[in-house]
Amino acid sequence: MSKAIPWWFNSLLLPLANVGLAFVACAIVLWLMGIDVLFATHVMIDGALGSGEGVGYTLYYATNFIFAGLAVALAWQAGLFNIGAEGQALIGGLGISIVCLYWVPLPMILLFPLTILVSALFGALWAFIPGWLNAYRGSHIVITTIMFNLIASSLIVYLLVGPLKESGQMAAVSTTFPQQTWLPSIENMASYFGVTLQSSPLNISFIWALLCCLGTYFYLWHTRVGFETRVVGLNLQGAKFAGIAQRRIIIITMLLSGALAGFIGLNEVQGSSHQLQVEFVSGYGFTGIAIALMGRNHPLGILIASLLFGALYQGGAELAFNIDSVGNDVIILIQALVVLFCGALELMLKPSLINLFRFNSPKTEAGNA
Amino acid sequence: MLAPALELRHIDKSYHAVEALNDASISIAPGSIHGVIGENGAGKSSLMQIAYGLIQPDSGEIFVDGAKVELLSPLQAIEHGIGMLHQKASWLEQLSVFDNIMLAEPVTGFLFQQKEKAMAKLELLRREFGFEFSLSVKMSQLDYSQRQLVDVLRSLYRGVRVLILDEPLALLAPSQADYLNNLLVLLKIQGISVVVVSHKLAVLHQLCDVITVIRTGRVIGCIDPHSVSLREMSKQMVGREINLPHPRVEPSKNKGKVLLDIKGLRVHGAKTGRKSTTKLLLRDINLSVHAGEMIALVGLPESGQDVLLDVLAGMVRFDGGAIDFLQYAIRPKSRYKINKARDYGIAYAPNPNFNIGLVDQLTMAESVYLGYQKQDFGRWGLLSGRQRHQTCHQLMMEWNVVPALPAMQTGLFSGGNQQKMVLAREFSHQPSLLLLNQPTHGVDVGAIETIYQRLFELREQGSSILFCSTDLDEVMSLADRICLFSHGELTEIFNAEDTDRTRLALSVIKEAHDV
Amino acid sequence: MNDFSWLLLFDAAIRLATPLLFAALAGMLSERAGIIDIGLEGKMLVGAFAAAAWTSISGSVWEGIMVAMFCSVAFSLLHGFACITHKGDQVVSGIAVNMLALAVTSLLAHRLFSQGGMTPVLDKLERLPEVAFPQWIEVDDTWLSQLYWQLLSGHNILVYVGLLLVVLLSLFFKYSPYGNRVFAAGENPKALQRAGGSLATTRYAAIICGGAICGLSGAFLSVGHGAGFVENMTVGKGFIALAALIFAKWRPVAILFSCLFFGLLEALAIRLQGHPLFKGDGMLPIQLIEVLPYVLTVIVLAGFIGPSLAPKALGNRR
Amino acid sequence: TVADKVQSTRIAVVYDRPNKFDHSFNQAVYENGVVPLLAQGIQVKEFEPANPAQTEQGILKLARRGYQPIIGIGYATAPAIRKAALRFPNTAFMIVDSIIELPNVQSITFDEDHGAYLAGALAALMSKSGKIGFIGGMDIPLISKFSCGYLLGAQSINPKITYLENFVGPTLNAWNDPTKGRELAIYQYENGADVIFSAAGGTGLGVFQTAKDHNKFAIGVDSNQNSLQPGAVLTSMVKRVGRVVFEHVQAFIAGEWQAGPYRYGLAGGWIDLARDQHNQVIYSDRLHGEISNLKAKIINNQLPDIVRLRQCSVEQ
Ligand SMILES: Nc1ncnc2c1ncn2[C@@H]1O[C@H](COP(=O)(O)OP(=O)(O)OP(=O)(O)O)[C@@H](O)[C@H]1O
Ligand SMILES: Nc1ncnc2c1ncn2[C@@H]1O[C@H](COP(=O)(O)OP(=O)(O)OP(=O)(O)O)[C@@H](O)[C@H]1O
Ligand SMILES: [Mg+2]
Ligand SMILES: [Mg+2]
Repeated sequence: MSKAIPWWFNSLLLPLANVGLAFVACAIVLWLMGIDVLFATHVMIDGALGSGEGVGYTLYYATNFIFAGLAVALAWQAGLFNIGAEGQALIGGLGISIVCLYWVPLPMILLFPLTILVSALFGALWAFIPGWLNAYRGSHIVITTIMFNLIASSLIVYLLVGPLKESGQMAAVSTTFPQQTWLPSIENMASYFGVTLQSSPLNISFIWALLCCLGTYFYLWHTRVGFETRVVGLNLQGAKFAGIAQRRIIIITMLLSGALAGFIGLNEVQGSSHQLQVEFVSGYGFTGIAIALMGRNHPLGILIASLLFGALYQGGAELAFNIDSVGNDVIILIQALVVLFCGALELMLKPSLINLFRFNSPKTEAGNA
Repeated sequence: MLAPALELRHIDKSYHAVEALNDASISIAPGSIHGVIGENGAGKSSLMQIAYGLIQPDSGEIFVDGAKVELLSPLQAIEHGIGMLHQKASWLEQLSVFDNIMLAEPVTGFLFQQKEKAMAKLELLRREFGFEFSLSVKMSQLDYSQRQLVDVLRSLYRGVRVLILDEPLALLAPSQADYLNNLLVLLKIQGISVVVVSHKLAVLHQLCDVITVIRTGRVIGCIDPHSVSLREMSKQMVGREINLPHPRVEPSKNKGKVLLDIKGLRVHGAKTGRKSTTKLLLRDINLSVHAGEMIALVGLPESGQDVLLDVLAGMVRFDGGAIDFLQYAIRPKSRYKINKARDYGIAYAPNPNFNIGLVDQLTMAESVYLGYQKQDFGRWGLLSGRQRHQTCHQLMMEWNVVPALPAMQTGLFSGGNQQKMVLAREFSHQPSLLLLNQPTHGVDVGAIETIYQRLFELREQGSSILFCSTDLDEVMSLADRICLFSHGELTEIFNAEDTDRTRLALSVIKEAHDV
Repeated sequence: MNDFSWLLLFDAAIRLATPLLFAALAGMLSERAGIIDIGLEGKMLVGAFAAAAWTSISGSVWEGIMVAMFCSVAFSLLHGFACITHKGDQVVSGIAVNMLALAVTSLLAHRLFSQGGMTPVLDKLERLPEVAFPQWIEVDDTWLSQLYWQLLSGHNILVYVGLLLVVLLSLFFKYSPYGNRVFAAGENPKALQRAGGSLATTRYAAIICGGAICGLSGAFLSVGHGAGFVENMTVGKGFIALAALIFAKWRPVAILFSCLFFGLLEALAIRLQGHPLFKGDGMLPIQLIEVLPYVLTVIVLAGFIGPSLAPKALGNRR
Repeated sequence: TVADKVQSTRIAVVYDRPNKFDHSFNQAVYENGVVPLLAQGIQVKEFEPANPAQTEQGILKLARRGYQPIIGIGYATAPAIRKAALRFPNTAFMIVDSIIELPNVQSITFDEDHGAYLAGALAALMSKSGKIGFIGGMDIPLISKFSCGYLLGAQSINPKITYLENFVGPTLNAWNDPTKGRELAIYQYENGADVIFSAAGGTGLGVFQTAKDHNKFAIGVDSNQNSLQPGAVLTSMVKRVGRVVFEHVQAFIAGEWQAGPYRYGLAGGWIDLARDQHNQVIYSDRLHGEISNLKAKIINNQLPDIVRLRQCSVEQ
């Protein structure tokens, strides 16, 4: 007789098999383009994980993905499809820039909490309006958040060619922040303890991202509001029966989601570029959607997906850097294949793997629509 | 001998943790009425869904008219002349009856031509079987039992030869019983075999030619109802003696003070479209309920009894009158919502058909907090996972919910077990007033016995209970007083001792035709 | 602003609305059947590339159109394969489609034409023709004539195809049994299956048609209104189309109007940029006009549209 | 020897977004800078970053690997170049279109406004309606510099000229949106403009196409875009970035490399209006003569409104 499916099947074997499949697909694509697959693989893996710098960049990218993924996932848990992480992050970054440009004389130990707070507030503000409109006017969150992305972008351009402009610059960027407002990089923090690390933009906001993962998990699965959030997302009828104030939950959730998105600014603006640029979010908000869903809207899953994507970004950058025939389109192609095989087609291998291991499986249920 | 119209042999089916069917076989003789009984979670629905191609068995064989077939989808089952009426069925409310019936009909020839032909054929069938709805009316305008009949009509249109009725509860309601009887006879005349899955053992005992008993996924035998008594039948099913009909719960001896006082209660219907004339859902209801009293609300479907429960539970707003409960004065303007109701000590178990008392995708351990999250999550709104798990497990043991796995998704429990969990939750908060809508829908006879016992205990502690039920046996076994509803009015209040089942049934039906 | 003309404004609105219209109609077919279509953007891009590439290779724009529809359908099928056959997450699959489309089009554009991600510029004969109406009304200065010649006549052929599609699709959902089936697949798949219908077949059929229509949307950009493909030339139009679709509550005729609304806002914003109020120092910043369409959309949505009810089973994996 | 020097020179070019084949700025660097250098036998490492973080990472890595000089094309690379230059004070850097005041950085800027001035004058000379248009990508300082010069140039010919100005949008997509470019152009042509200057990268394709369809004129930017719609592209205001890069690398090889600001303008033809077989007919000898006169005036500081023109770049 066949055996029941063990726990590691769904949570280890299947994801690994999917990653494997994605890499096979990537290898085929690279091979078709006449690129030395073995060398490319080596460059990618070594680039992402082989050096302190590589790891630093991987984690640095992962930080953005964690914030964006958590923001999307939290809203998703309440049944809200927040496409607006992009705009919320921009506005969060704006808040940080204002603090850093006009509020310098604070020690880092106070400044960091302040910028956390301000980026959260600004991001939350940008999510609040769509949230409120959804709760009280029934406006669809997808439309409003798309629109608010575009509005945020315009607002930032306006400020950067106007009030926040650095003189003598041809680009729309703000003045560079004073050095004492820069977030401590992991490199500097380590050297404080006598450890030398290779340089990378990885900074303390990565630790904050990990804390946010933990906090989100705790919030969703161990607090009352989190419980209510999930019920609202799952079943409105059930929420009504449970006496949950649905509008309140929608607004709270959007505020928190916006705050999480706003934290991207910590890593990008205060941690890395030290100035406000128009496009510093460059798609993290959208990739966050894929991250959130690939991570099954669970903080742990999001963490793993973020690390995978961070590695992919960094490895991809190395690939494009080192192999001339690999351009950015190839890198996007590789990312797309990973999203496809690890996300969209995550269940494709399941039946055959179950057969392979002779596990007892429920046959496909044609009827359970 | 004729080959059986439908035969399932040696069916195995297991879900990840649960073995739903184990070597189950059933054989439906042509032109017979075949009953299927079993406890909640025994696997009846699973077996029927396999016969309809909705789910695939892990192993086993299916024969139609003696020929082996494979049923990979309902379409294939339909092509083999199998039809099914699902208990928790749902329809496309926005479409007409006709469109619902023709939903998956293959298109042949020109649209209008086909439509005309189909209309004619359906009209003929409708007359023949005496269905009283129009084909062009919207599905949302029909009541639940009529909607079920739409499914029957579709099966007839498609030339059904084996019709499976999985707990056609609404059809089995006393007011509809004659109707079902006639329907079955008509079907039988046409040579159509019928399979009825139900917990209404008495009805099955009366109607069926043969009854199959399933216990924990195994078929343990076939009963000839003509030679086996109802009591014996229930014993076979549950494995222990059950008195059927359930004996009357002792009436309360000492009526307490008035707990709930309803005066001149009025509820307008929701405004439909632009028409400003709104139907009154409830008009001028006056009722006082004493502590320790159990009151039944009966009437034809949609006569207002459910609305009263919803109003008391804070799910529906009322527009006039007054409700006084304990020391609380509830008025149309007071923002009375369901959390208020729970704070006051009112608990509510909604109609299991509507599937709102639980959230399918939560684990059972979480569903158990639905509605009580304010009370149960501590001061900071925190609650540990382990604590939740334990509470839930304890309730599962107390109420004999199978499988007793708190971490299993709520939606995966069988319908009856879900209902038990809802009741377990509401009971566990020791309400002063308990509101129940169809409390034993889909619950097996063994469990009903337990539920009645619990209700009795709760009442003894001085709580009052208000319940709606279409099962008059249940009403007779439980109620101290019976309120008869008709077209939104409370027309009569009986004392249970002063009436009997037949008189009650007559009144219910009479009211309907009076107006 | 002295030369402001309502006719020209609406003319522009129609041009700007057409790609949105095709994409939104495509999205409607898919979402009515219960499949979330975030991938509109990507399929548009594929359509745009395929149309321009094939046209510039073969010289026949009609072939180009067919190829655009074909390629866009291929991406639809990928989406379907992931989320119908393998019950994957529809949003993730849509994102994968978008990324894949972006990468593949730019990769192929670079390799095939070596013009830095562009296809060669197409000349007038290699583009879809504009349709001039018959001479029923004389060309003169009366408003009727202006209306006829300016607003109604002389648009790209795809504009009329789009209008035709709106009519066809609303008839389809009103009267055809297939329309009911698609509706059921998005509203209550369980009921559809229990009635003997095949959810997978219905959904595949819907997204295939959607894919073809979405291909036209892209083709309009590259060989209809435009004259060639440029990397990522859809620049988010797929998402605006999605917004228009939701705005219209998934109904064909309403989609026509919501797309015209978006087109009109954009056309208006273009014209307002020249307004004296927004010129020179100390005047209102240009960014204020740029956000105008978006702000107005939100206001209209919140003020007049009311809650939008999505197909109930939208996004259900099973 | 020089040959050895050439052999041992490894330079790096970091492109701006969108990519090096943008028919515009980046492509000019590639075609007229990188390709000749490669032909010379010099090793050129090209890098096309996909986001700001990558730019920084890549430039640092290039510096670490000993590439010299490292040339950042476009203002977007400036922050990263600055960082790298601070960290690698012994490596030579070059930045185009931005100014970085560090001892190891050459900052190369152009008098785009002067070129735009000529373009404006030409547009005004061509225009029969007395209306000309300008389509800019994003409303950023660099583009304002273009529009400022363009308007002044036009006014120098026809003081009453009507000027239509539109911007594509607030995101990076603005450089890549031919559909919107086309729509903006249609608007301007319908409103009577007959020459449009497009300073919006890839968006310009839509403008040129519309010019062709409407039998009007458009002016290209950065690269020579005359061939994109021959007969409709009146001229292109070319910025010989590629040549500048080439020359500076030659200087580096010769050991004459000097940090500091470098400014290129009309003198020497670093900024110019392109004239070739595609536009010889429309950009006639007569017009060419007038424009050459004007050019000479600017170079010799004889322009009446030179003060105002200077402000175009100061103001920003
Ligand atoms: N998809 C599923 N996944 C896991 N377990 C399931 C699933 N479907 C059914 N079960 C389990 O299989 C068992 C049989 O269920 P089934 O619905 O057939 O019972 P039933 O006899 O119809 O019960 P009831 O009288 O309550 O309707 C139950 O224990 C149920 O929890
Ligand atoms: N989508 C699903 N996934 C897993 N299990 C399901 C699903 N739908 C139903 N089930 C399980 O399959 C069984 C049959 O469900 P169905 O909705 O057909 O109810 P039913 O059998 O008609 O009603 P009842 O269970 O009350 O008799 C139930 O036990 C339910 O728990
Ligand atoms: Mg059942
Ligand atoms: Mg069941």
